[in-house]
Amino acid sequence: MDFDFTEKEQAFRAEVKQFIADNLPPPEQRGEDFEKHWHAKLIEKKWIGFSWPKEYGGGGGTLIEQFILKEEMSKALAPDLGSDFMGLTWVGPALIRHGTEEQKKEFLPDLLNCRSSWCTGYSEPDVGSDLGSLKLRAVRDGDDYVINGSKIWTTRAHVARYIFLTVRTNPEAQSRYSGISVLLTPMNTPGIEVRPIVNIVGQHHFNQVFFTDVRVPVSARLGAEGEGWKVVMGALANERSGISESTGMERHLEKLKELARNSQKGGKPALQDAEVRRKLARFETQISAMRLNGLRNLTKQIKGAQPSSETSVNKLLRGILEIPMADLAMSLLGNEASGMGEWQFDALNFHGTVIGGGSPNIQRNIIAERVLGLPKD
Amino acid sequence: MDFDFTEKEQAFRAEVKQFIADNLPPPEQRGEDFEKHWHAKLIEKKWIGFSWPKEYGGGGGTLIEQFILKEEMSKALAPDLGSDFMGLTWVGPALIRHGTEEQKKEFLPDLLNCRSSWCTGYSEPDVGSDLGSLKLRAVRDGDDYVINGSKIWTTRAHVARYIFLTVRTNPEAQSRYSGISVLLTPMNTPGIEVRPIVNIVGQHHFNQVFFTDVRVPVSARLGAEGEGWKVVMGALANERSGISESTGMERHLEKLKELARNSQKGGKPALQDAEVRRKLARFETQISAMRLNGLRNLTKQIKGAQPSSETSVNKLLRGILEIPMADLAMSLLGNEASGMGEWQFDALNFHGTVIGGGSPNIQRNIIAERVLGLPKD
Amino acid sequence: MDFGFSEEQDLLRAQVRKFLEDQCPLEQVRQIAAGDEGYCPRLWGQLAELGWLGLTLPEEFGGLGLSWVDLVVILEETGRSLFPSPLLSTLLAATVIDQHGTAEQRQRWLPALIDGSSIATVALLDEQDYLVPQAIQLQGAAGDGGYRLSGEKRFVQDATAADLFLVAFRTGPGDDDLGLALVPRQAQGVSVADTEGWDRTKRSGVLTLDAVQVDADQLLGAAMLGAPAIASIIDYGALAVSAEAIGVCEGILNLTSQYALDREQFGSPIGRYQGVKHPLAEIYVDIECMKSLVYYAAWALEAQPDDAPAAIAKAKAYAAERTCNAGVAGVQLHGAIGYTDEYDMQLFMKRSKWSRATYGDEDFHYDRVAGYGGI
Amino acid sequence: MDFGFSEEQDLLRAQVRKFLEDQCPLEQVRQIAAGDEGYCPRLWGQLAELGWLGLTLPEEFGGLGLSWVDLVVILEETGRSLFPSPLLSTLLAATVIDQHGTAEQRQRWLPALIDGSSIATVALLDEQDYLVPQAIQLQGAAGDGGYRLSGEKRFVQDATAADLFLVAFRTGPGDDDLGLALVPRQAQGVSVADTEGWDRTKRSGVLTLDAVQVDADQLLGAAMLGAPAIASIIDYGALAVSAEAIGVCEGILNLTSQYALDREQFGSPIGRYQGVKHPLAEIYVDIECMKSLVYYAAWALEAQPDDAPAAIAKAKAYAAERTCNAGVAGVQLHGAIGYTDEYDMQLFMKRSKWSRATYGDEDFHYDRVAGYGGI
Repeated sequence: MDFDFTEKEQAFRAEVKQFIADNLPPPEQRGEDFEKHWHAKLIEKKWIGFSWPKEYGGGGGTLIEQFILKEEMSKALAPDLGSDFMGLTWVGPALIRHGTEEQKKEFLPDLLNCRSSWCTGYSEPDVGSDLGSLKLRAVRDGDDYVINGSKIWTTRAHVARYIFLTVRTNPEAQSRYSGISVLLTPMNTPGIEVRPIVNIVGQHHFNQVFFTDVRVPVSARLGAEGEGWKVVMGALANERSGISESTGMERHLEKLKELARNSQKGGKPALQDAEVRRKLARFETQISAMRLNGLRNLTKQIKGAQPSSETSVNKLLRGILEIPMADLAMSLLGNEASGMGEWQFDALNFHGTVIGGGSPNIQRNIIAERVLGLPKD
Repeated sequence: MDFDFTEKEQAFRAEVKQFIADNLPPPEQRGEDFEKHWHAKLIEKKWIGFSWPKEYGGGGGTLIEQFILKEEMSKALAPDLGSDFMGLTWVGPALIRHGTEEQKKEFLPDLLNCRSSWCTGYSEPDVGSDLGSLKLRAVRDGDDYVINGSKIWTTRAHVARYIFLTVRTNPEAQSRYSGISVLLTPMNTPGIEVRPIVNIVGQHHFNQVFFTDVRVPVSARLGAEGEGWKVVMGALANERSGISESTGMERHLEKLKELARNSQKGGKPALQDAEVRRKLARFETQISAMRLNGLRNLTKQIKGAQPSSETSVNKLLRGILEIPMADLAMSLLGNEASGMGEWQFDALNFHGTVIGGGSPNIQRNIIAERVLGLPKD
Repeated sequence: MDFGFSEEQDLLRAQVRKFLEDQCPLEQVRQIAAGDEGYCPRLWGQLAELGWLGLTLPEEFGGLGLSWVDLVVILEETGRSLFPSPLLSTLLAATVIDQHGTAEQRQRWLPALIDGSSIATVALLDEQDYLVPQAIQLQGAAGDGGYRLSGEKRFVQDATAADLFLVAFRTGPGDDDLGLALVPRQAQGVSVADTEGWDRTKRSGVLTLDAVQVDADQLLGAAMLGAPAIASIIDYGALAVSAEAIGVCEGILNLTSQYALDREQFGSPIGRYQGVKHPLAEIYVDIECMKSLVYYAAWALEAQPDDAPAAIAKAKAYAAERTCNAGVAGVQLHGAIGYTDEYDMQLFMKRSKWSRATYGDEDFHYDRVAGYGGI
Repeated sequence: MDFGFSEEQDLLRAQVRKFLEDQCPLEQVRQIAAGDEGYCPRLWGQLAELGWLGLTLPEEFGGLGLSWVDLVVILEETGRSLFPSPLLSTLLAATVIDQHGTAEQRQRWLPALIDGSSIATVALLDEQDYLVPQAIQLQGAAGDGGYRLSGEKRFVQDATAADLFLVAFRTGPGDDDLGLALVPRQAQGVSVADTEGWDRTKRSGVLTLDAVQVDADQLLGAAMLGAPAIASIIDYGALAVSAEAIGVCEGILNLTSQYALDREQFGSPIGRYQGVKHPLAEIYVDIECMKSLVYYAAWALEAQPDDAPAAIAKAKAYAAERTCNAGVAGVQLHGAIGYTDEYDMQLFMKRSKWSRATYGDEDFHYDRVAGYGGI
């Protein structure tokens, strides 16, 4: 057991810190063009797709270096590494594993150069986020698939150029998880219609996407027909430690402490209130545990273990933490809690992020069934 | 809406208070013979079975008067009203509703005069406390039933003279709840064997009771054959307001406040700790709600409504409250929490009382299914 | 001892519920919430005609002379339907005028508040967001036989709808130096701004006073009323919000139970899962407790005034904490659809957060309960 | 960066688990718990032979010279098996002697503690049950070239088993006036009484000192060590209890998951209900977090001493709160059988309460975390 970093890793951390010091203004000073310039510099450093193999234009970084990069960026309140989160997280790794040479050539450079814009089509109406139940039908017709049905909760479908689309190509397959395929589909294909869904805070991220006789060439299929489940599950193997769950929470806790320092409770400084203090201490402890959980998982991955349900632990912790953290903020705000500030926004918006990766109850089911071996309900 | 009591009720409360002042020494001064003398006086006042009809030897008190009596007794830390809690709570009301004249004559006077000693046989191994699943078989053979099987968690079976025994007389009945009968069975009947079960705090209250070819005459059956479900459910109609749940908790809270007043936390008086204060205030609020819930239910009963799942609310609240109350006590005790005092005893023992009336999860199921109409799992 | 509603009260409830279901279903609530005014003057007029604006006020001014228990019945229903209107603000202001006003002041304002031609609200808090009379800072400078008020009042409910403000101010540091001024919207130096909040069915704003002259006859009760009178306004407000919160929780429970019955997964309704069932059972238990605590507090307000502050603190503490919890659980149990604007759950969730904060959250009131309970 | 155990550590774990499963299954635990001694001298001798009593102590005294991370491996397993022995007390005392003792003191005591011939424990708290050095009250009066100690030490772990006590005392009001005396059981004026507790697999007692003479060579380190040294003992203790608590939770999870699979209701295992599944999933999550926090704290103790107190406070706060919760949930999920003496669940539940209280509960440690975290 050793939490120290190698000299090479320490040098890399220093490099990242220096880069940030040289290039990243504080959030309030970031102008309109900032992200464009910032991304150009990241592209130059090959820090977008940093852990992807060099042969595909990636940075060839190790998992630990990737962790260091993300940790420092998060601490500095930097924007995401790259402009196409969905594409970089899901599509790129899947392409590297399962793509044909043509597909790789077509899509990977754009991903790494911030010129792509992907959405992912998993959830469907009435079946929720369980991939095994997906119904969107793709019927082979000559060199095309013809797609009919609908996807829902499709984030950014209204601005994306492509959709990483999961379809059912064989409804008679033996298991619910076979018979699924992935099609890399341009959003401007005729027959695709997008209905916006506005969320609780008035933002338009989600959409429902309707497919009516949409024709996609067979060459757009990623991986073998009927092997879509494997393609999707493998896609995230690169980042399964759950570390990303904790870095965001660390930032969040710092803000919450700052709020507490500047708040009153019962006419006295809030930090004199034993309950407020212990709540903050409990959050800090839980978030420390999340960070360490992530590092333990990372170690397992480096040692070659296939990550399985580990991320569910940190996902569940985040789901359990976000609401009470926002809740403490609201209580520190007093009457202002009814206003429209950053914290009030979070207090509503967390409902979405909590659901995003599967609700806490879904994570509990995953742990109980896959780790503890309890029967399905 | 009116929380005031009538003059007659106020006079009755004064009478109870005076009686207590005259006859009830504080707990530490109660000698060995105390309960015997105390019960003799209660018998004289007809305060045992106080709300039972006068024609059966009861006190003929109203529900409100019964509430007043119980409330004052609880406040004064008096023992139970009567020596045979099970008999008075379950058996007496069921006898009054369903008993033959012979059965009433045989059993009611003893109940009211503290000469009885009943246990109740509901739970069985492997089927839990769901009466609909009971298996203990009673086969008609001439003028007898022949009983084979076993009951478990039978409180006081090792000292009781009779058991209020639920048996399955018709295994082919259409519904799981028909085909059940109640037999008033002497514990000294040949073929009954009692195995003690020691609980977590080393006490022997529970037993498993085995029945091997036990013969009980048909005349011992309470109510019609196959109508045992109705007999059992009706038995508690007299006391369904859930008030008894709250009076005990009120006493408990007073003790907890006293402990907090005399405790330190972090080197300072515990009552200066905002979290301790709010925890106590939350308990006080929840217990006030329990008391008022009980009074609302009582009002409904007085107005003639059949009580149904109302008690589940207070039962669930008690289940939710007892553990954190004991937990706060343990935290106030610091290192002493590992010792063997009254609070440490409670902290363990609550696990039993929580399970006693059906675990919190069972109460939640009852409310969700019977009140909210959600489907069974 | 009778802890139940009378037949008349049951009838009143049925009448209010029918009125709101017919006249202001949730589509209508959304429309009003999207508008500038924050309420519907037509419906407001109907409330007045039905007598509800004067429910608890004396008959001599056009009121019905009923009790706070009756008022609770109405508020449960306005909560349940998320009815957007300055009802709560006006009722509070009218109650305070009725209790503390001089004969002239009552005659001047109560009939107008009861017949709906005037809308009033209370302006308590200024700089410090701490809900005790002692935190009120706005100074009244004696002058011209009255006072001159300058400063800002925050968190004024229905500020933009009101044409009369009861403005709390002080003339010195003591508890006796607190008074309430009757300040009309059109008085010189008064300006009002809406504060945007997430729950647009409940409006709040900032009242700015720029050397506003308050004459002697505008001083409520013609005297500095002192801290206890101000504290009682907070109690009224806390009780009223708690009563509405019961309805809010009922709305959440109804919507979510129905969803749990309708929505199927693997061929059966999700309501069969204990992960869904148990939180719903807990919301039900909370509603029962909130009812008990609120009804008793409303009764105590008139019949056992000594016990009322503690009873109200308990009611609001419980309502604040558990209504907020019900809102969170309601959204979570709905999954993604609960997080959309188009589905109604979000309206209730936003209201649940408003209900928590307004007139004191659970920590504020539990601290009071601790004090009253000798803790 | 390597947050995992080495192969050697994995082997050590397997060895310890096998030893405890073979030599001290729960029936044996019950027997030892029912006895007067509170431990089994035969097994104690075996621990010594296996080298575990000297795991972290220097090789020159017969120890293995390993780290606290290795020790955590052993403690997880003794927790998992509820192994009753004075291991924790002796290890703590030996660690303190090794760190602060003079060459003579280390030579005098460490070999005996490592070969099992001697059992030691630390006696910190007296009147005030507040786990900070400043709360230590026992006065040492200077005399005869040493000190004379009189008073009572409470909550002394394994008091009746020990033949050597490290007694904390003070000679003045300052943080520097604190020292530790090496007091043998057989010294004049020493008496020991067992304190009965619910968890008889963990013993505690009262040590009474009646004018006990402590010579200069019995003063640990031949100096008043001061508050930081005492505070570090509390940290060692908190870390050791947290490490055992991981095992306790694992025991609870194993027992209860198995019950959930075995026990059927309406024809299927109760483990399919979310009401059972979800609390078990949460215990699993807690175990993962406890492992992360404890392993890191154990590593930091030697590699990042500045960070160790905060890391230990987090580990113990989490362990105290969530182990207790696991015990409660474990019993509840078992229903009535969990409440019986004959079923093993109660043993784990009682230990969970001990684990919470011993060396500081969650409130105590969260207060520390707040301080370290700039809160």
